[in-house]
Amino acid sequence: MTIEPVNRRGFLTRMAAFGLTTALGTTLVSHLAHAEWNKAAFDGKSSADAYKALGVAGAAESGDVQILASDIAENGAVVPVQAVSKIPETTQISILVEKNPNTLAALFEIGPDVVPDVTTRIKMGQTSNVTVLVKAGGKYFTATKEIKVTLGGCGG
Amino acid sequence: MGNPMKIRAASKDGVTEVKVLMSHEMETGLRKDSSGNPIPAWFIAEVTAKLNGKDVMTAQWGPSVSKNPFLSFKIKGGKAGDKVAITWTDNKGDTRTDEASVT
Amino acid sequence: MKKIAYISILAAGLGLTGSALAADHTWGPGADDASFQAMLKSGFRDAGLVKTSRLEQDPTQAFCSDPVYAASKDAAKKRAEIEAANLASVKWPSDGKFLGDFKSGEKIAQSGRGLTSTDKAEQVNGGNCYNCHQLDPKEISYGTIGPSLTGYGKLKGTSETALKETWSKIWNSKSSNACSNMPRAGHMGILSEAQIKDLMALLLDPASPVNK
Amino acid sequence: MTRRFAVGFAACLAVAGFTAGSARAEGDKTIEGIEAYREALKDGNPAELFEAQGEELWKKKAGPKNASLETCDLGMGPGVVAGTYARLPRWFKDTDKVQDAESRVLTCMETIQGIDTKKYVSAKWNTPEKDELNAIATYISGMSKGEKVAVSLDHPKEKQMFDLGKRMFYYSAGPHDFSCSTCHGQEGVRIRLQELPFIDSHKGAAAGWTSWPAYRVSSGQMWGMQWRLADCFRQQRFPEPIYASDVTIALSMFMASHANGATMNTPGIKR
Repeated sequence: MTIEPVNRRGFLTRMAAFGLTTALGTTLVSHLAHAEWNKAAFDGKSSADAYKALGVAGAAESGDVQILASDIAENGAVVPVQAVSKIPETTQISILVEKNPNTLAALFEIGPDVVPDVTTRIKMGQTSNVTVLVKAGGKYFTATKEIKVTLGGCGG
Repeated sequence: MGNPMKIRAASKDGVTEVKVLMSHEMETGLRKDSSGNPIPAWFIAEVTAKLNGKDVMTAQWGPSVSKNPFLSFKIKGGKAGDKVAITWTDNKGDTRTDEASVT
Repeated sequence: MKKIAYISILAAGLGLTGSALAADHTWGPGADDASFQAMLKSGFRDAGLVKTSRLEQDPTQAFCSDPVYAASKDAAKKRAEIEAANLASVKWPSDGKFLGDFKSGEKIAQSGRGLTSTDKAEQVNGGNCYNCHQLDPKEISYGTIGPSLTGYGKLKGTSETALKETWSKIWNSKSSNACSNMPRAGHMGILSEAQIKDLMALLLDPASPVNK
Repeated sequence: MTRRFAVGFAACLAVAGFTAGSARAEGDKTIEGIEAYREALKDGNPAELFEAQGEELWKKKAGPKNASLETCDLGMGPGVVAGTYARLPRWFKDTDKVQDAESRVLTCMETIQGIDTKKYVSAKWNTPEKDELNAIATYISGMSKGEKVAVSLDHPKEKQMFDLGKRMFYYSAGPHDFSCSTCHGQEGVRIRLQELPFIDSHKGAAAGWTSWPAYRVSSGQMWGMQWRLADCFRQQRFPEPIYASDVTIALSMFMASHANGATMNTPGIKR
């Protein structure tokens, strides 16, 4: 991966602020859709593995990254998670579950026409820290929250 | 081909909120069937969202996205009548596209 | 119509509550026993290890299936008889030791498995305890059909009376309360003697998390 | 008894370095967390996917007679789907039976489509046959969303079903002595963290009846009331209730008529 697309995206995001998105968006965002599924990242057994495969050199915790989820999940099969970035030039949002067999759950490439605020539902094998990893302006930022997974029903 | 998705796209205050339900098993590959044989992984790996034919967001998913996935995101702009199209492709190469009009 | 109203008022006067009262002819004299039996017979099928013979009731189950009568003043004597019969069925530990291993007891308390139509024969039965009781205070997922048992051992101690009372409650809950919601773990063969000892330890061992 | 246990509970936590007050706060936090979780789930109920499948099945020509189910009489006349689920179970003249939505669909499959429904009845849960029936029930129930439950007990067979259902509700048997009422016989209790509606009351019956069919997030499956009841019996350690048998209709009648006046919120979403 070269640095070039990042810079172009950053440029694009800044342009969007001036309302130029429509003019430039179509050609510039096209590489979004064709990023190859990152097998190494999804195979990663830890955050370190996933970060390495994603090319994350170091990620700083940031109050501008939010992970909105209930503290407790009644069932680990479906855990709603909303990931929000308030950081300008956000281009990517990932959701990682530390104690899952494969840490990376989902990765979103955020085009300039999209608000960096996505919600999905993930599986959690057990109580774990869940991290939202945001790429913005070529740098990485995180927010982490523990979500408790309880045993529901009759335990059978 | 899979079963149809349910897509809702509603525009409010200059932002179009899109909510998508997809019909998919999202099998992890870690489970075993009743005779103890592993059930192969089968999951949506890629998702693309388009507004009026233009890519606005793509996603890569692993098998730990829940069965019958739900996805919600917000598009800047968008007005009634605009077309939101969602395409998913799973790890077996199966793919499906559905479209909805912004309300 | 008038008669029903009268019965309702009378029942309310006796302090019975709940809509079980509206049970005109659901149970007892005038009840449509034939239709009910026919419905049971045609309504179920064998599934897995579970045969339709499980629908046959023992005297305790039959008595408790009419909640209006079972809770009535008239049935006080019958309740006492049922409790006595259940108490008489309690088997005490064969080696005289009441307490096993609380760690194993915690696992048994957590498990709600066993004896359903989807369970296999080799499935070790669980005690279902957390479904209805709080035990180890660190477990936040506990039910409330039964009382909290957190701190039970601190409260009860390990006198012979306490040991026997607790053992008989687990072995046969109906020995002290004819229509208790709690299963009769030993009497019905749900849990083994060794498993019950482990649950006893979970409740009474001072080192158990229940008593920490 | 209860008070003594409560004392034990507080003492225990004091030893562990908590106060009774913080223990209560801890418990409230758990319940709050669970409520937030359930709220988050409501925003996108995968049951909608099954409603769509059910509608397609309803309108698709099938069976030896190559007919769709669209002329099926669910109690409000042939072809009417909207509002019917809120009025079922009810007695039907043509079959002289009290039927719920699911058993009525079987009747229509037989009479309109010429399908032998035996394999649908005997099929296990989570098979294509049962998935079809669940999807159709989900569709029918969705067409009553927002309707008030209005189940009649006027016909003698309807009243009889209610009485039989009530008796079944309290019927204790099996190795665990369980009846429906063991778990659903009182107000305000739960199994693990799952609150249990008290079914022999309007409030509890309404909570149950108006939220099924429901999508189960634990399994990712769509369950109609028939499946819901069958799984209750499984956990009761009972044998398996036969699909659409009178046992299931009787319990549904007991629950649905108790729920009269409540608003249908189907299809639901559950743990």
